[in-house]
Amino acid sequence: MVKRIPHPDAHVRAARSSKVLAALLSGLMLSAVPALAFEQAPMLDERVESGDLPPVDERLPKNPLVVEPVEGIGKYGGVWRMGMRGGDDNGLVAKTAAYEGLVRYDHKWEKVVPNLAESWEISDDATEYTFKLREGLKWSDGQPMTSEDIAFAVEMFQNPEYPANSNWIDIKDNPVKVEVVDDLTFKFIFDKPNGMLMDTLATINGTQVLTIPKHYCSQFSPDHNPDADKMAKEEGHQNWTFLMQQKCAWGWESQRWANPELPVMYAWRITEPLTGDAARVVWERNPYYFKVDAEGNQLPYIDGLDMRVSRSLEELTLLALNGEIDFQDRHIATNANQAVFYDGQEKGDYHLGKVIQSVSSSLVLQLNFNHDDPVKRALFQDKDFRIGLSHAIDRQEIIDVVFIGQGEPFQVAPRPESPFYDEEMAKQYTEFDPEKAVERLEAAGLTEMNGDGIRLMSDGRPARIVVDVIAALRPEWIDMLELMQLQLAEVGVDIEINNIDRTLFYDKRPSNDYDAQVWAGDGGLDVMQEPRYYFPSGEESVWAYKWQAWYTGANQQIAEEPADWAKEQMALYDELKGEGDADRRAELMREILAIAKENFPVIGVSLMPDGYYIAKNNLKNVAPSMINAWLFPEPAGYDATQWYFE
Amino acid sequence: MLRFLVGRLISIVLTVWAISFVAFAIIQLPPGDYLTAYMAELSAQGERVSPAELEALRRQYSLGDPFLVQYWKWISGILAHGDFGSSFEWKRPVTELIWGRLGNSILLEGLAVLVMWLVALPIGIYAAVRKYSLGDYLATVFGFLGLAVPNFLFALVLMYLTYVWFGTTLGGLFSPAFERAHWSLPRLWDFLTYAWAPIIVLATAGTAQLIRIMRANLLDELKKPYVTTARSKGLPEWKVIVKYPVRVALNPLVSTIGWLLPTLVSSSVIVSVVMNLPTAGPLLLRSLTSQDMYLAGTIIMLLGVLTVIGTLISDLILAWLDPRIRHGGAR
Amino acid sequence: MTAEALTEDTAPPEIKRSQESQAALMWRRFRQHRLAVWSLWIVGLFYFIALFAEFLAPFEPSAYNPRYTYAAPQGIHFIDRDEEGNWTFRPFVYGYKSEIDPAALRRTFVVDRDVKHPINFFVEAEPYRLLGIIPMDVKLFGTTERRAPLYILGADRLGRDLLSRLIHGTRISLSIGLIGVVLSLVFGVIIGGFSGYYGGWFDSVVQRVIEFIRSLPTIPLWLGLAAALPRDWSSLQTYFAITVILSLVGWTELARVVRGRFLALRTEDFVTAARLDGASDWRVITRHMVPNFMSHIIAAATLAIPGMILAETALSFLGLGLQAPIVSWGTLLQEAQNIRTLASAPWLLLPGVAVVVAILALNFLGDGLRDAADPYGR
Amino acid sequence: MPQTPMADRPLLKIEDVEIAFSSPDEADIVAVRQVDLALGPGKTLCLVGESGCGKSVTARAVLHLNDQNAVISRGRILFSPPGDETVDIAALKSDSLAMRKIRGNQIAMIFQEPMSSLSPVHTVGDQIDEMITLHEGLKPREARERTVSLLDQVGVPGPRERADSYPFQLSGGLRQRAMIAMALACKPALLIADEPTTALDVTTQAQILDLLKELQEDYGMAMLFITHDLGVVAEIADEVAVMYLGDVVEQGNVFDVFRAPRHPYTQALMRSIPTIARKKERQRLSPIKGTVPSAKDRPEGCAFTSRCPYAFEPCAGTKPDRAPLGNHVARCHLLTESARKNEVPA
Repeated sequence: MVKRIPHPDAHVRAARSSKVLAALLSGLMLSAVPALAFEQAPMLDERVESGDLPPVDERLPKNPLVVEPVEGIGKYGGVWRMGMRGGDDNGLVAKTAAYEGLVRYDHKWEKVVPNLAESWEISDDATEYTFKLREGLKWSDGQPMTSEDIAFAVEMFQNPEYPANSNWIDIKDNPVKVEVVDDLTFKFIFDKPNGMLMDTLATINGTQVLTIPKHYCSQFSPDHNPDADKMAKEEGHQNWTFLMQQKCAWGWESQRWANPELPVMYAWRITEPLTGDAARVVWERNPYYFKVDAEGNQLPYIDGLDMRVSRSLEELTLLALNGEIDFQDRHIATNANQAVFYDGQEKGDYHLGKVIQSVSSSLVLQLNFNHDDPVKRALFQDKDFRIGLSHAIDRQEIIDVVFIGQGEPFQVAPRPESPFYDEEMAKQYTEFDPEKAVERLEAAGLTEMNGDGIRLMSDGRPARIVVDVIAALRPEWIDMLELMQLQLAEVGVDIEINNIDRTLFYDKRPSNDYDAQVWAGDGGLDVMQEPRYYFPSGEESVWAYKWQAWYTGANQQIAEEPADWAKEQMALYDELKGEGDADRRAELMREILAIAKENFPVIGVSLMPDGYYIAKNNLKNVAPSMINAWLFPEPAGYDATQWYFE
Repeated sequence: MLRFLVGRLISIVLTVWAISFVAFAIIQLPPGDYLTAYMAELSAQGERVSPAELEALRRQYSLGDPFLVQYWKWISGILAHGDFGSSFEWKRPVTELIWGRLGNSILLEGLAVLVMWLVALPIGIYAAVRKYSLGDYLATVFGFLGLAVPNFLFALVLMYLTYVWFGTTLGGLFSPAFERAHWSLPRLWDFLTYAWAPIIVLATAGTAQLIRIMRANLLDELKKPYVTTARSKGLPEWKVIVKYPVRVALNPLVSTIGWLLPTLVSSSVIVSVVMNLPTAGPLLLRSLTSQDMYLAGTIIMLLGVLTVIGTLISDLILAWLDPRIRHGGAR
Repeated sequence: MTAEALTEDTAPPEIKRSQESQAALMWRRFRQHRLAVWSLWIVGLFYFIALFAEFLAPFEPSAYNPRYTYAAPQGIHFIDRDEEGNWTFRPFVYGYKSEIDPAALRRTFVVDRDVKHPINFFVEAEPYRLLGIIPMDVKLFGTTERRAPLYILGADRLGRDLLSRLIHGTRISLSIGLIGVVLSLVFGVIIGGFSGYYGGWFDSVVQRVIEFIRSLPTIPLWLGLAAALPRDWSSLQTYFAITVILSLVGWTELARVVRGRFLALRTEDFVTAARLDGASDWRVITRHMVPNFMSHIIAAATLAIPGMILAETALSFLGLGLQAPIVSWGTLLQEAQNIRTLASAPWLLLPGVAVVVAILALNFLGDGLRDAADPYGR
Repeated sequence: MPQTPMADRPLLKIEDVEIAFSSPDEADIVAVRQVDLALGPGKTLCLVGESGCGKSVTARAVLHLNDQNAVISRGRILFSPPGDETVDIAALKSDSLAMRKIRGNQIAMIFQEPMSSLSPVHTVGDQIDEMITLHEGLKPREARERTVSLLDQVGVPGPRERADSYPFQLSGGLRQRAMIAMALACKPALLIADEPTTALDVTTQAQILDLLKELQEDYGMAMLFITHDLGVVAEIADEVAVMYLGDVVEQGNVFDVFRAPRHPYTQALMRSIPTIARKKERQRLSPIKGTVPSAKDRPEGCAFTSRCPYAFEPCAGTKPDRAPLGNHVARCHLLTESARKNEVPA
């Protein structure tokens, strides 16, 4: 899969190797004078004196990453309290504490900037990437972090026996090869051009290569430790893969968070792990963390994290209202709660901040283009039908009712903040116009009506669409659908809301027994990484599940040859993935979007309104506005390490 | 008495076996398996798992096996070496995960039962002795309110009100300091400062049932001649009632303890979810939704076993209380 | 050679009383339980509402109005001043003044005492079918003005009238209880009856089964079964499936009651007599035994209904069972299950009150019936 | 008012007592009306009549043991224990201290159903001990000693072991003996026996009766004996009172009453005692026609009117006064009439 470039020209800089990079770095690290005297958190002093910790200068790399604080230099101390949901909530940890890759994004989610790697070089054909690590990086247990760790991680991911996988390390058609030059230098080499690697590495997925420290994890691999299998059996596992998973697994973060021994590069390391019966997950500062502030104080400022594990959203909401949560948006910052949190600000001594959603439309109606029922298939693939539906939806009313006036009518298209924003694409067919709707529906052959005022399909059956939705995921969806149900009934289309649970929602795809499914408009900002609605790019392109199978080749037995326009898009996207030059990639993406706009495959409703986070008033250096996307972790992407308590 | 015990034991073994089977079957009912559930969750968060990885995992966990094979693996593991299998989600032996929480459940529900009895008995007695009096009505209404208010609603309202009035958030069973500590007096105290709320919620639900049974039984007994005899001895009225009819009316009540358990467990699942209590409940709920079959299966089975044991205990208490049973007399 | 001996047809008073008809006797006992009598009325009222929901509810449960999301209850006023300023009976509600608070993301409503919307009875309405059969176009009450707000009990997050939803929810929830109990009765009476009548191995097997079912914690049972329902089922199908699931657990209790009565009656002379007359088992059961404890069954059934209703709410809370757009007390409560509601729209908890009242009433009714069922016993 | 020729100071004197049962949804039922009885120390008075005639109610009233809805609406129940001043029990509250001091202590009672009258979940011993500890404040151990000797006295074999057994482990006879032992525990001045032998088989009946008589001698206590069995009456009574539907129709010295019953009802009863005679001489026992009406539709006048062969106009309307007849009295218009025109129905 390929990543987006948020801002073309920004990307050029990122891409144009070390020359530019130097400038860029200097820009970023004004105050990174080598002579800088490093300071550490008071809580470490004792351990240093007692000698069980080396002094701070030895713990930090030669050239530590200097973080420019958002507001000002902070002070040490305090515990950051938040709430998580339990085993299925490993994502929260990833977004909060685990965003430490070779490179990272800047706060605007535009530039790719150095992180563990202090510099890199890209061959012009985009097949060879050379990275230089900071000198003297150390894992949280004090062991040096070197190129070997990267190589080992890749080796593990590519090991067929070990069921961990990555969307860039071990993809079939263009896997990565690692060449270790020396402890600090290594190369990623690809057979085909991989123009988007830097972006991939800057996303949360890029951190994968730093999750399996060789010195600790190699003991569980039979290739490095002949007794690995025996060890696993003693622990009561079938074979080494289980033990490896339990100790080091990627993808199964719940496992990594469950193993406090696993060395990390994060700002905090786990002391109370996330186990099945955990009531809280506790972290404390990593004394070897490699970042400092402008005055050379080792980060993070905050001593530790305390994550309350709670299945009860009500409890978390109350905790937040009661000022017992220092920063949080995930889970609790819902549309419905906003009024409550707004009122509670004084009592809870917190304030609300802005969270920009990366999704475009708050709801995407995906009709199944590959329906087994030929009549419905024909109908759903009929553009007129979709346009008819779109005109029949009174979007403003939905916005007023469900979002209390927040947002605007919007199709599934890049958000206004995105360089790819195209007003025409975003607004086409969004005006509420029953006449036009009826026109289009009749153009689509729905001329007859039955007694209940439902239009009849070509074979005389009433046009009835069962829409699958997971209300548990976003309560608004049910509300919106209930309104759409009434609105569409007006023009003689009968939709039934089928509120189902996640598992089934996904099971229905391969078995292809669904009329339509509903999801949010991912890819509003991460247009290139997440083109699922623009063309059948992957599993999540539910509107053309068989076409995407044909494209990805993941599930050949259900694959089906796509329409020509879709095939054209696919070709363009393949070219895009290989393209090293950012501008060219942007162009290609625009072509893909143009075709999507022309064919109007899925129906959107309204622009997803901004969300909000809540932060205690004494928590400083918190960016006033953040972007929320999976690929660009929030709040970690905003350097939570330099937050501090006043 | 011995025959009685042996018979009971046999039926217990059978019941437990049946429970284990059904427990396992229940988890298999929903479509898909753990991995589909897992994938669904990840993609809901915007993460990805490739079909390839899923296949690998499915092989790793031998989820492909037919139901009976899986069941056999599980049950034989249990019988052979007390191995309840390991949780998919946590990659840990099931037993590691549940003991603590099961303990909390038992403690919590035990206390709830205690409270129930303390509340229900006096009310029940009063309601029976003063049948159809205003007091009877008030007592019963009060008792039944608890039954009538849906648990989750009660719990939530309680949480909210304590937040509004006392500025504290209920939830959990321990303060951070004692979260992982071993049991000790201070920890018990800490526990009680948190547990009172869920106990109230749980207890109110069952009290009405007890009141009803107690009232009915006592009404029966009050008509018996031996009460008149006692009265004719010159005992004060309260003593007549407490020493004789109440004492006899208790017996059938005792036999309800066993049946109380499953209802309690069920309601505690809901309460625990709302108030985030570290009991078996949420773990069970979670494992059921994530189709973590060995974990869920084990919890359901153990809860079943608990119930069966509960019934056995109440039978034993009954035998101890009621000479007619103890001495195998006419029942 | 006793005093009785010489008056062969002497009948002691007790026996004399029992010569009153069973029904009259029950009614007499029942009336003593005042709470039960009251409950009878309340339950009756509830089922009446459930029956004529469409007529009583001013709106469709799905009818929404974007301008009145989370509108507070208007209350209803009966006495009004007419032009001449003298008091007249003319029910009306006040209008709202509402403004949006963009920061807090909410509408705030103030009752606007200058605007009065009169409430008329038997107003014209969209044609509908009462009980799905009788075509009608009149509702009990409503406002004649177009789009005039009428939220006597307030509105929910989509500006839907809570009162109307509550009324329609009553139908679903109460009927779930009823149907569920009827189903349990069928299982319970048949199984319990036979095991009580024949006893022996059949009885002991049934006993084990019941013991076993009751030793299962119900929640996981429900979870499993509910999760196993084919999800593409229509809401109606799910609705019935849920009732079946609930009764799967519910029948055991009834079976126990029935069995108990059968055991008691089996040895009664009149049963033996009937048997000796060569009446078939079926006849003995249906003609001689069942009538004899109908009252008990009714009582037990009544007591089982509340359990069903609560179970439905619990299931809905867990996100299983009934789900929107079906309107039941359970789903209404589920929607109210959050801090936001408690904090700023407490009226949405009214379905909870409905549940409480219904459960109480049904319980007391059941108690009264049971007390009345066997006048000499408990 | 006629004085029974017993000791000048009767132990128990029931004067014109009326007992009514109130029920929530009917008019009160007067179960017992105008009962006058007197019982001297050490004597035995038998209340005889068909079930439902109010004899038990009357007896229980003496200890306030009737249900709460029964009220003594008229009259006095004077109890004069030896060496103690007279109390009007009717005036006492059921649960009052005074009443409780009398119960079991001065007036004890034994019941018809020895099984259900003993608590099934307490040992016989415990139930007797309680009596003793309650009234005489003995220590449990001493109390148990007394209990054992009592059980021994009432002829329970192996009393010490039996004291530890539960009622259901004893035979009917033994249970009744236990009951008696309990009743005697505090040497009561008066023992009320409510059909104590009815539930027992004939041989046991005899034993129990003998035992009671014996004990009465030893303890010198009076006995109020309720039964419907004329044989029993003949065997133990000094005095007899015949009740019919809440009225005492005839009462007095047992010999007089049995020899010359004057009230038609009593006569009917007597006729029902079969006399041993040769077959041809036997006469058929003639039952009383009709059935006992319920207390509800009892005539204002003589309760027996509806079934009386000699009934005439005053019977239904007015209540007959007591007609003194030598050593006993009866309530019958015939007799009061006969007082004037002296011809009495044989």
